[in-house]
Amino acid sequence: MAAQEITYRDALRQALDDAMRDDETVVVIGEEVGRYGGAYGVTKDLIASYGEERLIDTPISEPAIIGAAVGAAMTGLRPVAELMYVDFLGLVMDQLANQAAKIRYMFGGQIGVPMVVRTQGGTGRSAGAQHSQSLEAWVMHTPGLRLAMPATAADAYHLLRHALTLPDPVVFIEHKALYARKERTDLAAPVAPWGQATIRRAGSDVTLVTYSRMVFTALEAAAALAERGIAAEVIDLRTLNPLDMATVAASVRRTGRAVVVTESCLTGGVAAELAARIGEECFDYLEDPVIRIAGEDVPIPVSPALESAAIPQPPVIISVVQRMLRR
Amino acid sequence: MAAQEITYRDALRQALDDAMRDDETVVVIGEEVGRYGGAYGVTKDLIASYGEERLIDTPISEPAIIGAAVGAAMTGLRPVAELMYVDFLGLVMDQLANQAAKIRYMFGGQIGVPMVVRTQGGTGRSAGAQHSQSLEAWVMHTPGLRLAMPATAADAYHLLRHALTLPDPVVFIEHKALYARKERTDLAAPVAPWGQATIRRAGSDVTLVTYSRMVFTALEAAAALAERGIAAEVIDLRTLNPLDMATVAASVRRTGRAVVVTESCLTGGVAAELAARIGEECFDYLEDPVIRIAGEDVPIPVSPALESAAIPQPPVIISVVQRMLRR
Amino acid sequence: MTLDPAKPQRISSQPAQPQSAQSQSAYSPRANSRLWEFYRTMRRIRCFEERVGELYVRGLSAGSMLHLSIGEEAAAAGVCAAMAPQDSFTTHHRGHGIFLARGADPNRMMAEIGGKAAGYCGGKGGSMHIADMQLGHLGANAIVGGGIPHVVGAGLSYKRLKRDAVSVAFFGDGAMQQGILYESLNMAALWSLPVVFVCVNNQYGMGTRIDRATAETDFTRRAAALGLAAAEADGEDVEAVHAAAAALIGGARRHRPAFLTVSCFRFYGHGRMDKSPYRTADEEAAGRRRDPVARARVELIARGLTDAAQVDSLDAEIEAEMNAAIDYTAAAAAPELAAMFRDVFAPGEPAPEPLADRLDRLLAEA
Amino acid sequence: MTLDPAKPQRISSQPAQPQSAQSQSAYSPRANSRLWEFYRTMRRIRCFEERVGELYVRGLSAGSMLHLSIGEEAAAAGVCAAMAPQDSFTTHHRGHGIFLARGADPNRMMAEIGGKAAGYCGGKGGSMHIADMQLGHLGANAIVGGGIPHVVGAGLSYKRLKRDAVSVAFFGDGAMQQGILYESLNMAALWSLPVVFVCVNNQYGMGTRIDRATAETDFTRRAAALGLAAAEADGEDVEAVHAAAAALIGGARRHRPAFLTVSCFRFYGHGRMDKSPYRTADEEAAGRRRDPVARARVELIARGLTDAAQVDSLDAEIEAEMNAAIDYTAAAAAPELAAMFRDVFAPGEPAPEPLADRLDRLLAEA
Ligand SMILES: Cc1ncc(C[n+]2csc(CCOP(=O)(O)OP(=O)(O)O)c2C)c(N)n1
Ligand SMILES: Cc1ncc(C[n+]2csc(CCOP(=O)(O)OP(=O)(O)O)c2C)c(N)n1
Ligand SMILES: [Mg+2]
Ligand SMILES: [Mg+2]
Repeated sequence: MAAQEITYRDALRQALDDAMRDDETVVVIGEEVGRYGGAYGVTKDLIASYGEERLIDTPISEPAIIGAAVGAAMTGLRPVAELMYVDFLGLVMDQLANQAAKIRYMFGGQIGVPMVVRTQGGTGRSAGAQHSQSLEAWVMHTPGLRLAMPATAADAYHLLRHALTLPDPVVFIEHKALYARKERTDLAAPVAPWGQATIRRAGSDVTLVTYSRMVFTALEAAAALAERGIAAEVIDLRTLNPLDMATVAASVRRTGRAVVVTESCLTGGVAAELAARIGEECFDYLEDPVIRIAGEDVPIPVSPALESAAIPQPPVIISVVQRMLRR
Repeated sequence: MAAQEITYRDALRQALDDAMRDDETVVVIGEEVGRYGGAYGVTKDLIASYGEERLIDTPISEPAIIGAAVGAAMTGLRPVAELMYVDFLGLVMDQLANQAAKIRYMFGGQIGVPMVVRTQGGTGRSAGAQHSQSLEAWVMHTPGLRLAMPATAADAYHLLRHALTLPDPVVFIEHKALYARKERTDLAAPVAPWGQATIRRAGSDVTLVTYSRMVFTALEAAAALAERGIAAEVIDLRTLNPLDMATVAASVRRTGRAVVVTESCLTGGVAAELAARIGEECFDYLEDPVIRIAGEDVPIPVSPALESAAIPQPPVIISVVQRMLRR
Repeated sequence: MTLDPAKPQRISSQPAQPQSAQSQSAYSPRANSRLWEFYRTMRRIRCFEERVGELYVRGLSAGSMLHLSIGEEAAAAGVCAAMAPQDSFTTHHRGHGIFLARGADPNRMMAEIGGKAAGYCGGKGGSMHIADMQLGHLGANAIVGGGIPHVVGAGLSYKRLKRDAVSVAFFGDGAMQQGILYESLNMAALWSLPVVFVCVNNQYGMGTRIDRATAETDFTRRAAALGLAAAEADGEDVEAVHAAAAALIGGARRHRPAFLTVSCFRFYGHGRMDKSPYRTADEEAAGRRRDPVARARVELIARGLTDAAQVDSLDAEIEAEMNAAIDYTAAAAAPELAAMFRDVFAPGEPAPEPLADRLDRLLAEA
Repeated sequence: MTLDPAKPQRISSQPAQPQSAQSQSAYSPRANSRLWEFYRTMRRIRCFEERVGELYVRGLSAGSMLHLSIGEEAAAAGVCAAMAPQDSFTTHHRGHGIFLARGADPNRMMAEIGGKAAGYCGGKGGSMHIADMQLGHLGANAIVGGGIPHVVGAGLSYKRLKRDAVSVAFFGDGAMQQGILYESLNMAALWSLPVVFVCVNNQYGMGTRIDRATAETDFTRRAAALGLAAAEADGEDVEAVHAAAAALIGGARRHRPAFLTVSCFRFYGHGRMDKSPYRTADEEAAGRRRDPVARARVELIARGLTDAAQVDSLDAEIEAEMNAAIDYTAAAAAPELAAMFRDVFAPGEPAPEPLADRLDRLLAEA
């Protein structure tokens, strides 16, 4: 298969399509996943190929959707539960964190819960405080859950395909502002394996560590920095569990400087974990403190002007790096 | 009032009693808070003084309990909602994080939600994976929520009293293993103000930063270290929002070394935020990387032997500090 | 009208109670019917929502999450007319009409939908988070079912503080499948709270017709099984809705919690982008024939309460008012950037440190 | 017996269906009644739970969170006897009896309750998290209502994979007020799943009697209002429970989801520390008179199915078995420390790094 233009949305759809074709036990369950084709169109038309038995439209009952997926995963199916917005995690953390994540452990390894929760988060559509959050930190703090946050269409495809082979529950967080993003790629070409970070741009002056949509924000900043003669390395983590600290630490040891960029609000976010680990593992190599550039510690305001000001934009990254390097 | 022996449980009870006496709008709502007196006995006998109208026993409906408290707080009451175990946050994060925390902001400052969610967490009773967690990180990552985690009986009293005067929602996490802990104290004597950390033991070689039950674990380690000639300073944060970084940073700048100790599991926990901030704010003063000693990244096993091995104990702190200081 | 929880009532059409007219308009054709007032409320909602659609097309709305209540005007007008000034309410994400029926200022509503500083929430809430404490609006909600338990809390307050107020939760048929509804219904019944739950059953939750969301579409049985008074009203007939609401709200004021489901039809898509491909043109046409605004107009004239010219004149007045709201919104200023850091906590309380300040601090030190 | 969701049935006592006896004991007094088998199951549960109490007193239990099902034996025995080997189930925190009725090994159960490596979950689960995939036990749960939706998922699997199995959720009356129950009931009805919901109504959720948790204590109406077959059975009468369960599980196997509530009484406190000060001695005495084990014994003898000596002999045999379980537990080894890091993820998958390893790594580098 040759390279072709494909959107993040279509790559996800392709992954579901291929997985459902290859594995009869894969079912998709969630609100509007069937006839409607998904609130963001990811499951569009799949119902035509796989029917209502495998694209299961549900009532608006998030806790029971995740709970049903848990039960289905324990009894022979491999459910992909779609949570329409990551903001609805607040409704399902019990089923996710107390049930799905702990069942293998509590039951002494008797059984696993091979399910994927697909959801999407982030800002970009003025969707307001209850539909724009980045809540991956809650998931990352739950032992027993895997966590993937793809930035590119190729990763969207491959990480989802891999997630659908894993023996344990995976939370798969897409970004609403990426669905329409196009990329020229050959989905048949391999990407880095699950659990391994990718260096999206090489550089020797500073390491920008990020994931999901902020990869592109960081790349934009890196391009601007390059014009000013500063070589920033951009690392896309791709999965937060497993977390590939080896790649990050190797880079920071080379560059001596690290900036962590996340869209989620600062305090208690994933940026803290990354900064803490870099601090622990690269202490003797750091020229400057690890700087976190994250969302403001506020709910996301609906006003478009405030919304985009609430999350990191390229200029702040550029400015931080310039100030760190004193040029 | 002279100093007297008082348990953490009774100090909390006294705070509720005094607040209810002083403020007619304070009501306690939750499972078994009335006739039963609270699953851990904190509200024992209060119903005799304040009646069923103010000690409101509820059905087992956590989401609606927190949701009702939100509505009550918006209309003139000051509810104290008891969530029997912090593990049940998974059921109520929507009402807590999407509603209580965001209402003032989303509504442009028109109204606040002056409520307190009292709950308890932690290990120590072999209560198993779904009744032993430390989930403060989820709360800390939610803009709009205050977060208190008292270690001592005196703080239990004063922080709860203060929480019951605040205009915004407070999550107040007690520790199940502390309820029976006795302390000689005069509840009328002032403690440090809300939002300010307290140095529980002064020392110049290393700063141990912690809160809740781990304060005592750290103090035990500090005492043992003292016998070995090492002076560890122990900081009890008391509240995580507000977070008193000034006290922490001042200490770490003096000692040059920081160890963060939390019972909650490592990855994505509060220890990461503290380590990241110390790294940012004390970079030039640090002799060693900030080391996090936290719970294992596993669900809490029920076996008593495994349970206590899953969370930090004094020996690991002692060993880390000794290795840091190379003595 | 007595309501027995064990026997849910269906109220399809009842004559309106003679009451003093409360029309705020210059036109008051008959003093002994509220239909004119109801019509005016409904027409204003219809017109406002059409203008919201225009706002979106003109790129003046904050985002695309706009849920119009066209077709549901009778639920809003009928229930709100039965509420007292001291009562409060919460709404779902499709709550513009309800708030207008309660007396909202269209300018400030439209400005909020446009994310402007002059909006009800200073532009930080938007369409799905409009609220106004003055009018007892405890808040719209973007979480299906999210606002339902808040009225239980309000009911607790009113009961304990001995206030003569009722709190009303509005939500859609989709929320009938959210667990928190049952918990809330149960608490209200258990504690005999002054609370009414109103389901605006527009037959659809996004692309899912109710019969694909539940096997049992008679919602009154669920509420009755939990011990509430329960009734269903025909959302094409604003007087029927009002009569049912008045009875239930009256009961709730005497601490008899209640549930009302209003059957209507969502005329357009779920949101502005949704062209409803999941339903047939026939179904849509039939649904749109259940038009409470058109029916009220016909009734008004048929009963001789007014004539076509007067109605047209009122319509034109409303049209002008709503057009002005668009202009108001277009001209209004965006919130200043500093507003972002306000209202996370109360004024005077420790506030979050802005990223820029923090970076300045850290990089100055470094 | 046909069950109409619109008319919930009360089944107080029905003659047991003649069936081939399946007693695993040496004693089979009558081949045409299952009462002897039911008695044996119930007696084993009663005795096991008494021994669990002893385990606690002797300091051999892992923690104090032990919820005994004494008084509820008929629900466990009656329902489990109506399940087929390929069926599955989840239980609440008071699930020892149910699992024993399903055929659990008392040694491995007791060892799990003691947090020992020989327990069903290697000592990592404990009393509230016993599970066994071999016997279709999808897990006990410490979250009230937490295991209920899992049977919906199991039902989905069975339907899709065309397996002839039913999944049964057991939970308490307290869970009747948890929202997730309604969501689960609705899904089961909507999708016609092979699922049965069994409420073990022991009248109390901790210190709260059901009439203080809900205004409407006839739970069958709730399930019926969502479209399920619904029945109530008398938990003093194991044959009545079995008859109702057999009918409902049979229906579920033909994709008619169902709800059964079994009325019984929690003889002792909520947990081992609870002395039930919130209820009177009279109420407790009356409740304990509703003893399904005692009643079955009387019935067995009265009907001439056996005699007192045979029953006593069976009791003694059971007593010895359960005493042995304590000895087994006392002698069993605690899990090795390394077990802590296993089973967070599947074998061979990246596992969490133990704190000690991480510290060694970091401090070696520093
Ligand atoms: C908890 C939650 N789940 C899902 C959604 C996405 N969503 C928004 S509106 C809607 C449909 C709601 O249907 P209904 O309650 O009938 O209200 P309507 O839109 O018809 O007015 C859905 C699924 C949401 N906002 N919140
Ligand atoms: C979600 C949740 N809320 C509260 C508790 C605490 N709790 C444990 S058992 C129980 C009572 C449950 O009553 P019921 O469902 O009737 O079961 P029973 O104990 O009577 O068997 C409560 C409140 C819990 N474990 N989980
Ligand atoms: Mg609807
Ligand atoms: Mg009970």
